[in-house]
Amino acid sequence: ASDTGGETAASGGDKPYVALVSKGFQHQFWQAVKTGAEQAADEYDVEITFEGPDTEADVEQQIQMLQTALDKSPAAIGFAALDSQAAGPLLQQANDQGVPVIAFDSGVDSDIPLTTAATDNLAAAAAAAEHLADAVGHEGKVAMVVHDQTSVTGQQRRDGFVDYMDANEPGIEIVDIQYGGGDQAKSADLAKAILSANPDLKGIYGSNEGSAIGVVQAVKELGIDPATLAVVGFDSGQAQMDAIRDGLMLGAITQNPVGIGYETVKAAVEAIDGKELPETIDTGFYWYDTSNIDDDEIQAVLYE
Amino acid sequence: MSPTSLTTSENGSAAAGSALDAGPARFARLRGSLQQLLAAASLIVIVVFFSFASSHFFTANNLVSILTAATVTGILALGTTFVIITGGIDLSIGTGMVFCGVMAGVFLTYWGWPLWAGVAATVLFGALLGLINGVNVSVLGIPPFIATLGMMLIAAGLSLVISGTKPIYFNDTPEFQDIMNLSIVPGLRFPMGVAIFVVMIVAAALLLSRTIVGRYAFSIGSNEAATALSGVNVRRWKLTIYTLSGLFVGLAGVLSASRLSSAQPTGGMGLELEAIAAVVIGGTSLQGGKGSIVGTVIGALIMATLTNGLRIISVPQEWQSVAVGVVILIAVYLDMLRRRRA
Amino acid sequence: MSPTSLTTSENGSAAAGSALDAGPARFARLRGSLQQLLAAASLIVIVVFFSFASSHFFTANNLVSILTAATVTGILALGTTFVIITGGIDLSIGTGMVFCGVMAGVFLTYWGWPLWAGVAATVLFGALLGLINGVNVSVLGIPPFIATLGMMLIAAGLSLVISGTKPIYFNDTPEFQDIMNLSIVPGLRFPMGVAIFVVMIVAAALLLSRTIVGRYAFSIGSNEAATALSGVNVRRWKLTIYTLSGLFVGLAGVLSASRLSSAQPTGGMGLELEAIAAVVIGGTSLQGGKGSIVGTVIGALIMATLTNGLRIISVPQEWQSVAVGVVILIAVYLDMLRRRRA
Amino acid sequence: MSAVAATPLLELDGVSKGFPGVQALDDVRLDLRHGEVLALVGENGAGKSTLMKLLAGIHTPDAGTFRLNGRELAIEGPRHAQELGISIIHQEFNLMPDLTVAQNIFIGRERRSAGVFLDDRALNRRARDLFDHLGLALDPAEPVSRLTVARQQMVEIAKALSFDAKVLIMDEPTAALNDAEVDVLFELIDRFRSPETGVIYISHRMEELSRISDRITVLRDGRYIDTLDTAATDQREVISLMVGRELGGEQRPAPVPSGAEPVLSVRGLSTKHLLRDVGFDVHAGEILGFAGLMGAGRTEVARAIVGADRRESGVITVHGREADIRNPADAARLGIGYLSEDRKHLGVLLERSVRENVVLASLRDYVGALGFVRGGRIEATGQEYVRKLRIKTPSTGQLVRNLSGGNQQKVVIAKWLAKDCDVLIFDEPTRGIDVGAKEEIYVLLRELADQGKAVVMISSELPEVLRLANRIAVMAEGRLTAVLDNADATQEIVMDHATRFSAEGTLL
Ligand SMILES: Nc1ncnc2c1ncn2[C@@H]1O[C@H](COP(=O)(O)OP(=O)(O)OP(=O)(O)O)[C@@H](O)[C@H]1O
Ligand SMILES: Nc1ncnc2c1ncn2[C@@H]1O[C@H](COP(=O)(O)OP(=O)(O)OP(=O)(O)O)[C@@H](O)[C@H]1O
Ligand SMILES: [Mg+2]
Ligand SMILES: [Mg+2]
Repeated sequence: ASDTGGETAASGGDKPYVALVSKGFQHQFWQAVKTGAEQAADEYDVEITFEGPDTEADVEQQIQMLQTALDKSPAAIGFAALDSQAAGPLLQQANDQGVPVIAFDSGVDSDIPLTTAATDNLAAAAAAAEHLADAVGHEGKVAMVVHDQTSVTGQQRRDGFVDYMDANEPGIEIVDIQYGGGDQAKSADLAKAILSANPDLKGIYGSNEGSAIGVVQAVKELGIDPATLAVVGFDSGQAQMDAIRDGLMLGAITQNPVGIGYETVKAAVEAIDGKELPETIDTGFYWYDTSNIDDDEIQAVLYE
Repeated sequence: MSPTSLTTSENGSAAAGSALDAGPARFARLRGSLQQLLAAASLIVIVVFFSFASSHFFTANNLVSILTAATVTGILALGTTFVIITGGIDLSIGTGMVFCGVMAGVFLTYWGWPLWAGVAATVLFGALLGLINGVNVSVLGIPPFIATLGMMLIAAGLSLVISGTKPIYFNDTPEFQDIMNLSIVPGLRFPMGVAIFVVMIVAAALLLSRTIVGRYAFSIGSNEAATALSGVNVRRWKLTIYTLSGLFVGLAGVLSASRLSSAQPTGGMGLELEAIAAVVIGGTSLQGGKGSIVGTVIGALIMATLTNGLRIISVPQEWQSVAVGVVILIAVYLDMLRRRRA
Repeated sequence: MSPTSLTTSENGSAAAGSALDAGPARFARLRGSLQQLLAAASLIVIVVFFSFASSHFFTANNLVSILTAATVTGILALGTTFVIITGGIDLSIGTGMVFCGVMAGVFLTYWGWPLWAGVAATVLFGALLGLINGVNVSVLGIPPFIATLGMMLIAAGLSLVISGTKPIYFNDTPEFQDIMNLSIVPGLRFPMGVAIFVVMIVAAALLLSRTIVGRYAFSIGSNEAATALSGVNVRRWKLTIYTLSGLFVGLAGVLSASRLSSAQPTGGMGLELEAIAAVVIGGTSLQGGKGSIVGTVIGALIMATLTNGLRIISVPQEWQSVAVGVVILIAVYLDMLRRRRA
Repeated sequence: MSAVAATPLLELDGVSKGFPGVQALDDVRLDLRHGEVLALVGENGAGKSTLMKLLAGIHTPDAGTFRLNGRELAIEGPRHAQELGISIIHQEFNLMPDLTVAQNIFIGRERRSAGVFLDDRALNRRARDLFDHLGLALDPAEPVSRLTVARQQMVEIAKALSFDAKVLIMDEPTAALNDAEVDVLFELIDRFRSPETGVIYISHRMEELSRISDRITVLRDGRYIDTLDTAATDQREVISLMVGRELGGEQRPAPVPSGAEPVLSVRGLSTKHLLRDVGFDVHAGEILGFAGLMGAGRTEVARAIVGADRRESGVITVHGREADIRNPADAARLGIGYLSEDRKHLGVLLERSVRENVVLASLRDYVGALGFVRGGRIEATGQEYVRKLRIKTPSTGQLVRNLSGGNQQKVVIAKWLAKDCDVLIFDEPTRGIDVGAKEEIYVLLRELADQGKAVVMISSELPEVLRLANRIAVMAEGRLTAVLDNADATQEIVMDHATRFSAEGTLL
């Protein structure tokens, strides 16, 4: 009872149907990816759905979503794997059904996806480290509030930062790495503990929106003079942009989530049409601070 | 196996009045079956609804997908049904399952044990976690909520510690993933895991309604002090029941790791609520003393079907949880009305 | 306000034997205070331990940080103490709080209401959620676990729907963030939110021990049928108590949104377990009929202090949850021993 | 008639047991001879149940020796007591409501077919054999939660007799039974009695003692007072030993001159399961007694009136105005209070204090300015009733769980005395209450009536109804068969009306 040859549309219409299964749904970042995907869907006249698990720890839920997506016989699938190997059997099933798979956000460790639209997180985190090192004068203690210790992005944004410091900044000591699950209140509470335990801390890095805003919140609540503590963030959101404008935050790395979503759907359409695709599509990242936050190029990749 | 034989005979309304002669007895049994059917009414309505809403829903493949999705939570729910019938609760089943998955990785990949030994050890490891819960609850007298909450946190932490916060892959025992995924019906993707789930349902139903463990679970949940006064070693049976729940946790750990071909050291939190919800939707009382395995299975299927169906008909994700919430309320409310009238 | 007056005077063991003359009465009161102190023993041990382990722990700033971290969960726990004393449970407090935060954003930012009106409406909105829970539980008779689980899912979904899955910022009412954050003690960053928490503790303690709502909460939890036959309108009082819990949820929603200067439409799941854990660690029984506000506050402080202290001494994160789990088990076990001996 | 052997069957000596604030037993002795029924009497809280709980292995004594057939032993727990041949019917039921009758009786003694599985059919068969043997009409497959209090008592009795016991202890087995059922029980006891066995029988019904017991042991305030030969003793002597003083004689009330409008009037009351067209009036100043066999529907009438159960039809009029009563709260608002026969499940809050239980129904009267409850006045009321009803408790803060059965019953009565009701419906109000206190409660009920309240009293003790009620309503099979003036009523006449419909009672 397997219906191979997935050129069928989902809900009666004649548009091709592309199912996107992402790593998350609720967070702003994923909503921005979704926006980009919808833009491309309009432009290329395809129908899409966009789903992701409640937390980035929930591999099983994501597998479930991928399974359901496959049961709907899509024309193509966009997939941001929480764990490539866990998704192996289903990717194989997609392959058997002839459904092209486009990876996005982070690579899928498999040769089934035709291409990957993603940010180079290691390089992005290294850029954050470089700016932080410059700001603290290349010496002193810094700490990190990371959103997740098990996901690939969490690890890459941690390791990219740590590796850069190890390799290039002998004067800088990373005194603590804590994980707040990307939850603002939790990240704020743990940043406060770090700051209490290390009164001479000179810099702190938050690895995603929730972590970064949590750090800013901690600085506010403890009344620390922003001039003595450099905060570097990741991603965007209004709170982070305000913090940069108010001088509470030095600056942040932003990816191009809208671009990721857009490129994924675009690649899916090209795959459906049988076009040749490049091995990776680098969607890029940017450093932004007070000097360039209002530039058109930056504004285009930020979300509120 | 007829539907009634899966329910517990403790279900008063179905069995009452049937004692004296054969005629009413047969009638009562018939009424009992009807009751069970009605208990499943919400599930049937949901299935019918989605079948009309999307042509992708009522297909063999998708129905198997629903069963597959229900397997892990369902097995957790089976074990925890026993605990809840005693009047207890087990919050550690979610992260405990994750912990068991990690231990499967340790046994099979780190230590290179043969497949059967690793699987058996994992299931026993689950039982060990259950035993510790049992000791905390019945020997030390810690309230079940706290005892198992503590275990929930400890299991979550140790999973990360032992795995080094990285997934463990079963590279040395690729057959491991067959436990859940192997297709056992030619031509249909009917995975072995679902078959295991079915076997466990039957086993749990027999245990609950036909063995002493089940009898004492009801008795303890009904009136613990009186049970003890009747000379039943309540402490020992509670230990047994938490350990039994742990066995199911261990098995769920094997199946979920097998499904993902990897031991994921994170997650599992929230799964306990899902499993307990399945149990309670199925009519088992958190006060203890009342419950059935069929109920739990229906509860687990309602949850899995709802989730699947809403995705199949592409309800926007933010509306999905609203819909699940509303349907659960309605289903349980209708079930209550049915019971009250019965 | 003396510590005893925060507890319920019905607390048999504390008050026993004090009835007849002044001498023993004073002695009993002394014993009562001592009891309370012992209840806090685990908390004190934890504080002393961390004070020795790190010089950064016992500082005014860090203690305020602990209180700040305890505020939102603590307020949720206060409200839910009433519900748990009736023998119920409220799983919707976490996502309900998030929903209330979003509604604060709707009132203040989308609809441009003045600050006071928006805040009042948010708190009332929380009460409305509680009222709906109350109707489901006491009028429709849905078991509390299911009724509030349904609300948990509905609130989580509607927060996303209403906010369009985007945070809402309080750009028109920048004073909104003062509700939680404004420093009210010169020289020390003692935020207003913590002061509000303290006020709510006192209010909840008075409500529980000195008003008819509290009395009936205990009676209902102790024996609902007997209470109803005594002519108490159990249905109405359960409605009241769920609504009351909702008020606390609304207030927590205001404070958490105020703290973050934004309404975050996500999260909240898991918070209910944290709050319920605080209540149960504080000695309130999930069976109903027993509990105290001091206990809940101690429970919330134990949780917040542990989390903070473990971070201060830089315990690796994966070990933190193990440590929290173990300490909770020990603390509750010791508390049980103390009670049994008393 | 009692076969006196050289060594007693059971011998207790120097037994003491204390609880926080209470010395429940102080140097108590007792001996049970082979083949005899030894009655154990004493006021509420005298320590009877505590002594029996020591024998059943539920509590451990602080001091004292136990000898069974001359051999000294220590009882380690309930199971051990059973193995020693000591079987007990507890004063407070110890049944599992969610299990069936048969499952309750054989809990812990299940047999397994093929080694693993339970065989409920065989279990039911065993239970039916037992019931046939004992002459009880119980359905083995019925869940205990659906049994009335009296039938639950039957289950307890059957369970105790199902053990191969040497010593059978019965702690107020007749408290929930009416006369016909008591006869059955006594027959069972007679059949149990043999040269190898003995029975300890606890009761507050003095008239039973001469019928069933050989000797009577009296306890007072936890101390041993005396042991008397039943044949050589009269009731008054026993009572004065128990109470430590003489009680006033009995009188029977005259009908209250009615003519005034009834306070409560019930017409055409029917329920789905049982009641058919029940109607009666109660006037101010009157006590209306309700008599009938087990299951006649007296409790159901009361529950239907106060809205605890659904009515199929019926009009209830209070003070001449038709009342819409949907739940007990409505009834309470109209001034109707109902004291349930099921003390443990529907009466007391076991885990709350005495004073809290006493003011539960009237709590609104204790709300002061600002909405705060006035703890001082609650304490005062608590103390008032502890004094008035002589509730034995170290303080009003004591948890009700820790009171003796009779004292718990007094707390429930106090709850309704503390609330100012126009109509009071008391269902088995003196269940488990000692003779002295009973007399005091009768006086209180009479006082209430004299204050102009209308009192309905349901009782399975016919003498009590005759002693107290101005008029007596008799029920059978859900119907009201007679309303008699006290002067016209005798035991025989009442029983005649009570068995109007049934060919044979419900029991035999
Ligand atoms: N667990 C307990 N804790 C504290 N006090 C207790 C406990 N059990 C019994 N008591 C007290 O011991 C005394 C004797 O109680 P017991 O139940 O033996 O009386 P009883 O003679 O059976 O009375 P009744 O006729 O009312 O049943 C009472 O004052 C009672 O309050
Ligand atoms: N909801 C019900 N379903 C089935 N049977 C019921 C129900 N309610 C009452 N009965 C039966 O109706 C009869 C009424 O009992 P009720 O308690 O009113 O009698 P009573 O005269 O007070 O006698 P007693 O209290 O001595 O048993 C009982 O046999 C009971 O089992
Ligand atoms: Mg007694
Ligand atoms: Mg009755």
